[in-house]
Amino acid sequence: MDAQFFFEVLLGGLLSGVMYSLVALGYVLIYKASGVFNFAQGSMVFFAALTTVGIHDMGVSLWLAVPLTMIVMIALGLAIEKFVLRPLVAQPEITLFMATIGLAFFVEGLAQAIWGAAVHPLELGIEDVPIQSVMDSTGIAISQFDLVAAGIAAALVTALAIFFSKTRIGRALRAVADDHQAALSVGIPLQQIWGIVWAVAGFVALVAGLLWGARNGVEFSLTFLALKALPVLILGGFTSIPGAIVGGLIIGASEKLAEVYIGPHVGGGVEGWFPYLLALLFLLVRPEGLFGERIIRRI
Amino acid sequence: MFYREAGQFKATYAEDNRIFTIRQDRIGFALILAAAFVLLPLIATHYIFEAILIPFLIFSLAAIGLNILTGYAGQVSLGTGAFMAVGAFGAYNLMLRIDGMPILLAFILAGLCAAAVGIVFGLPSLRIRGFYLAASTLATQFFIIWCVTKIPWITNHSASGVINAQKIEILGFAFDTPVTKYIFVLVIVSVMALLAKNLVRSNIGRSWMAIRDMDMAAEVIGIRPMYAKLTAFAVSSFYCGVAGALFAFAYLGSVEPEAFLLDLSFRILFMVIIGGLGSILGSFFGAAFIVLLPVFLSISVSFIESEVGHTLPSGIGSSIELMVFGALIIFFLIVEPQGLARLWQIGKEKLRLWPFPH
Amino acid sequence: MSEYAPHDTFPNLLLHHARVRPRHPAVREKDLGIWQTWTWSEVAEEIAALAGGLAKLGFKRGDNLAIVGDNRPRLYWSMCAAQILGGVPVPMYQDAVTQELIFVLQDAEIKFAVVEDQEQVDKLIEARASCPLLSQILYDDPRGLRHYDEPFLHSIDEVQEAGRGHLREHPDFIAQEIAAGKGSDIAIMLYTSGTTGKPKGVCMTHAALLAAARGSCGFDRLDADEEVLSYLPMAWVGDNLFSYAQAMVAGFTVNCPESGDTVMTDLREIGPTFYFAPPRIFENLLTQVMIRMEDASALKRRVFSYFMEVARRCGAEILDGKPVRLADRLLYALGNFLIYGPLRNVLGMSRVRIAYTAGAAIGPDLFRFYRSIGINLKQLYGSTETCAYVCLQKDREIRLDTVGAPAPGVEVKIAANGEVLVKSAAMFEGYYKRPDATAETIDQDGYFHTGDAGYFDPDGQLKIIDRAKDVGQLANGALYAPNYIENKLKFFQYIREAVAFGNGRDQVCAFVNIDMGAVGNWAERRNIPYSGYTDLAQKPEVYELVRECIEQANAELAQDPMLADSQVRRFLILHKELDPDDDELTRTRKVRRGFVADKYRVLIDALYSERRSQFIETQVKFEDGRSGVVSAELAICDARSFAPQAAKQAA
Amino acid sequence: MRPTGEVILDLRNISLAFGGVKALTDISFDVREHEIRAIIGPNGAGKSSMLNVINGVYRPQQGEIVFRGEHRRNMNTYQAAKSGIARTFQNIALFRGMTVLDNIMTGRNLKMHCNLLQQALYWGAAQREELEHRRIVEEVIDFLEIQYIRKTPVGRLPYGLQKRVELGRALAAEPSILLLDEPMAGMNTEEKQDMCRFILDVNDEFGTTIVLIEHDMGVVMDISDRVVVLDYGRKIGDGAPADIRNSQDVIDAYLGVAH
Repeated sequence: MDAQFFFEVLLGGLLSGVMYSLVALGYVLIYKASGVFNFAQGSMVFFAALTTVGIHDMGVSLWLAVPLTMIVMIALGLAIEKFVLRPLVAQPEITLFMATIGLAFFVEGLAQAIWGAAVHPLELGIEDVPIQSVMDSTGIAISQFDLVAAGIAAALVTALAIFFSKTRIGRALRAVADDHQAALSVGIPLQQIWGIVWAVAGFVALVAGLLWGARNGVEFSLTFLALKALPVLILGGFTSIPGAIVGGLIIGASEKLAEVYIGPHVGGGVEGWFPYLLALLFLLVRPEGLFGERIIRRI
Repeated sequence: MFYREAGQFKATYAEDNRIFTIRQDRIGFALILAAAFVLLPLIATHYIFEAILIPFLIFSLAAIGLNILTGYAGQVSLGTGAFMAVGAFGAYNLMLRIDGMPILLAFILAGLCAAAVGIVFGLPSLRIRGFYLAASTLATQFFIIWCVTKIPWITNHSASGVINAQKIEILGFAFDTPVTKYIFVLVIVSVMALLAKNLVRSNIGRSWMAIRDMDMAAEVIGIRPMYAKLTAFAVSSFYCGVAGALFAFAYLGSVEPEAFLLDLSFRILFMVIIGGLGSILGSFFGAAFIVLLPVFLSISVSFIESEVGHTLPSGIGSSIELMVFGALIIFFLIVEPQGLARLWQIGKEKLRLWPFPH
Repeated sequence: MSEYAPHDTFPNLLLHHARVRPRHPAVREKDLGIWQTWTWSEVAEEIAALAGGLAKLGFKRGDNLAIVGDNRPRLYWSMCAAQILGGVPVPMYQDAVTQELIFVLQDAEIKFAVVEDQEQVDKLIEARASCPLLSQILYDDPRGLRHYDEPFLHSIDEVQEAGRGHLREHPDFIAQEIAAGKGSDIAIMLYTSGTTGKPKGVCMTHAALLAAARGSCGFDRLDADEEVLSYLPMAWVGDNLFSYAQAMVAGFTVNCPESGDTVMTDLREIGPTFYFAPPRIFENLLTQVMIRMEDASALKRRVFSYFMEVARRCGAEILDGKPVRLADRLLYALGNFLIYGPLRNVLGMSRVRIAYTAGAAIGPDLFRFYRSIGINLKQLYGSTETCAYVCLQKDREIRLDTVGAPAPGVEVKIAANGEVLVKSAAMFEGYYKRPDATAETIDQDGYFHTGDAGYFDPDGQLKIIDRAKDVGQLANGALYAPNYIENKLKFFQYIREAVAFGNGRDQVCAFVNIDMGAVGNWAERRNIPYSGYTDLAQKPEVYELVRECIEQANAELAQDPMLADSQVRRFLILHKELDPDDDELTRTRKVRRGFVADKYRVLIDALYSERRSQFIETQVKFEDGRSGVVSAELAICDARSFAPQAAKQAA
Repeated sequence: MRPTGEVILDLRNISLAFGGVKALTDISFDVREHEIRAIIGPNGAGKSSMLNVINGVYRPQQGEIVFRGEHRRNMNTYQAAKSGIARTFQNIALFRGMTVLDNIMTGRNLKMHCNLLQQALYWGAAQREELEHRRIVEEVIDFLEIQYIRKTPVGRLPYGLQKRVELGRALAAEPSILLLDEPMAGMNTEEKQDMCRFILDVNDEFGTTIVLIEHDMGVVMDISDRVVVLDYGRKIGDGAPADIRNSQDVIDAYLGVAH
């Protein structure tokens, strides 16, 4: 196991970690703005990817399919907010959590009902081929696709970070996240804000769907992405964007390393539960994650 | 309307403490038992036993288990499938490796194994709550299923991971026909449901509910959170374990680890939500609902197809089922967070107040 | 078991039941969440201990024992304990103020008193100033009495413990005392509510009470398995007959409710088989039913009114066993399953075999309503002096406007002035220390003058129309029976109380008290805003509503030739509810006609003048003892009257 | 009033802080057996924090607690409950998913000893135990005059009744010390009189020592034996109600003299 192979696995893990953090980002957005842990984010990614492919297959060019899907995703986001969240506004967190599980099933069913259940290849025009120049100099095979994906993810994250901290809507979002009633009392239009938040989450899902779909095909397993994002959120904390990024990277890297180094001794498949074990150990030490606020319970 | 409560006064605390304090309820329950033990075995067809009644009873048992943990003790868990797997493979190995092992003892021991696993994986609940706990139970789910698939000893070195559950035999009498299997499952589920009902209405049940409602106040009046939470995990896992064993022995016959994946945990969680959190009766309602829904859907889909003339695309059935499942979960959480059990209770209250308005 | 033990005194009957049915429940009381039960053998032991304790405290034969409080097992037991020692229990109204208690305590020379709780103890301590004889007070509920260290105050538990010690020393003490008692001893003394002057103590012997109880038990075939809820004041003769005397004769179970305000839920829990209540309670129940049904869903209301119509058509007839069309009988059976059965169940009367109403006249509609939904309600006429009943209605021969034929062993005749005279074995011995009053009411050949006016109708059933002394004549000589008119008005759910005037005048006028509950609900349904009783009473719409009721009553009066002239011509609605605390009603809510006439003289004059309204201001005593003033401008309104038809066949 | 015994709870130099916020600084006072000890002070003076220190919910940074002769750095909630300390909370901490009867029955849990299997079988030992404790709870219900809401879910009750049920749950544990955190807050005069009567009856009939946080000076003056006054986390007064009433510091604290 020479160093070069280690680096290659590490880099591969980090890059796939980027994909995880992209999905985790969708969760953080919804949780930050509405206090709802949206379990259905995974199936929204699947729905976005499937819709894009579906429209693309109907002969529409990719550049047109993406905006169209964007509109569909925004509509979906608004509908979810109106029919699911608004009636459940006063319910405890756990009820909302279970509602999003139901939502996940519904969106999956919807996606399959419209576009059928077959696996669809998605071609983004970016080859999944190691970059020649890097290969020659360091001998490490980094696929061009991963690099581009990481670039897009980084761009998206910085855009969101700016959006959250600097713009007026961003500040309103953070206010709503802290306390719905207080935000309402100062006149922040709660329903409108939630609409925006779900639309943005839809956009993030779309990007994640495209990238993820392009890499290993748009098919049902995408919905399990949500399960991959959970340990990321636990590590990074539910309410911080940087946390989602760092968490994603750690999980991505550790998962690949565990698979490569520990996997063979115990018959492989470690990838399934190792991230959880890592997150669990971390949780017992610091229950609110890397960047989350410390929870003080007053009686 | 049917209730004649006048004259049913309670002269001792024992009378006031019964599960059914009103005679009409007792009569109703007796009728249900008679129907289950006598009427159904006579008139139900093999299909109804195999496809509806037996799975309904087994899922009810698992739902009772999860209801004790999530409904009564307030600890969200997505690991039900894993605990059922422990029960199923535990019973299989016990029967396989210890000859002459009575089937019932095997089930109990398998249940205890599941309980032990439940306690171990319940330890995080002492420090974390809500989503975080749900996430840790997800870890349980993946980890245990991974163990079962990867450790050959558990599946007796079967290449495909599939095991064939032994025949159910007690004192020489084989339970192999649908009717006898149904009776076997019915007896086990009824007894365990009664034990669960006794648990939730005595001190331990109140301790669970106290921890669920306000754990700080519970701690202050002397309820030890660790004891309460771990007993909840233990009892819940015991019930899921036995349900898993029944799942393998009395329902599927041959079973593989893939039967106990996360999807099963979700199905049982749906049963508990739709049926009614914090209600033993709700668990039965939820199980019946989730078992009967696909049957009902397939009938209505085929009915629509016969009406419309041409058949819908093949995969449509399962995706419609998914959509209906998801929509129903959301519907119930909005309309009646306490599920079918609450609707049943309101209906009963209306009948007791008849003809006055509720 | 229709024949009953022939013993001559209540203590003997107590020993009889303790011997014959030792484990049969005799008394139950709802306490600490369940019905605590005492069997006949346990009750006998408790009573013996109490008797021993009382004797130890110096209670001698012939002493009177005052009993004040709600229906509590231990208060019933102290009655029997006193009777064992040859004493006379004197139950009093628990909601009487101290002044009213003092009169009875002095009149009956009370030395011993058994009371329920701190509230009654305080009243008696206050009364002791003017009742030097009162030397021992026993209390049942110790709550709040821990710091009372008065020497004369004892808890019943202590007295019973002392009694058990006494009995250990004198094992045959109880047997001797009971043997000393005989049928002719006075068993109980009840003070009449005194509509006419000061209350008088009615003395009843064991023999009289037992004769009455055996008569009524036999008449209705009551046996040891009956369940009775005793919630009416112990000082009322009805409670003593139904809950004490009949229980001693038949050996059935008496159930005491948890407290005054849980009577309705306790009624439903016990589901008595034998039930008795004054008409006021049946009225309130019916009003409650109607109000709650108005809130029900449209469908339920339609089903309810449809089957109520069926019941009105044939319910009473089916209950009386009269022939009814098969279609109706089937419909009624369906109605029984859908509406009447559940309704009886919700009212707690599913198991009622026999229900009596007594103490005042009951409206025909009210009477018919209960019979039509399958409750075997019967009317009872009697008074304290005749040990509660004179006439009884036989099953299947129930007429709505009569009180039934004279009971077995009771002779009834009508005096010249229409007054009803009664003679029976169950009659009272006389008024305590009031031979003059006794002579006034029992004439030489032993007939008791009831003070009520009435007449026998063709098939021998007695019809009571009014108090004898109130019966008067209009200016044109026609019969004027105020109570009869007032009862007709009170049978409407919206009118709670009515006072008629017309003796010696040319036309009849009336005061009306509206029923806050029913009229309030009626007003809310038509969203008529009102701030309180006085404001609601003066609303023109409410006057309109009362006028319609009065005109309907006038129409019925017009059909009875003897009473056609006394239709109500003018009326006003009083600005306050007539209240016993203001002395306008007796404890059992009967109008004190004389008092009301003086107090509201100005209103009566206004009625008989041409005035359209009249200002009035009256002193009012509020619940917490403070007194204030209520005043209003009362409108006066005319009511249509009808030409007297020929003697139309009564409905 | 029952004569007060010797000191059973002695709090010495207790200091408590959350991060930078100093809740209590160097507070010492004692509580005698059978006494009604009132703790008063303006809002935010640290009264509730003091109560939470006594029954182990908060762990003070400095100071010592001497309870029945045992010297401890801090109490833990389970030990406190086991050794007879029961309490009510400022904003009601009832179990909303249960009826009044079940809520009060939870107060009996330390006295119920059947194991899991016995409770599952329920027949025999567990049932006997359940009925025996039900009877004791019924006496508490009778004492607090809440028989008519025995089977109502707690969530549906008005504020005043919920306070009474919470007192019932504490009494069901038959405590030797009862900590009451503003039992009469938000009550009308009639409800206040009832609550005072209950507190006095408990103290008088069962000899329970009562530590009472209360704002209503009338109540404090009427029913308490001794009063501790806290202000900004410091003790500024300790003694009989009469001398507390006219001590200048207390008046300043309440009337808000600048610090």
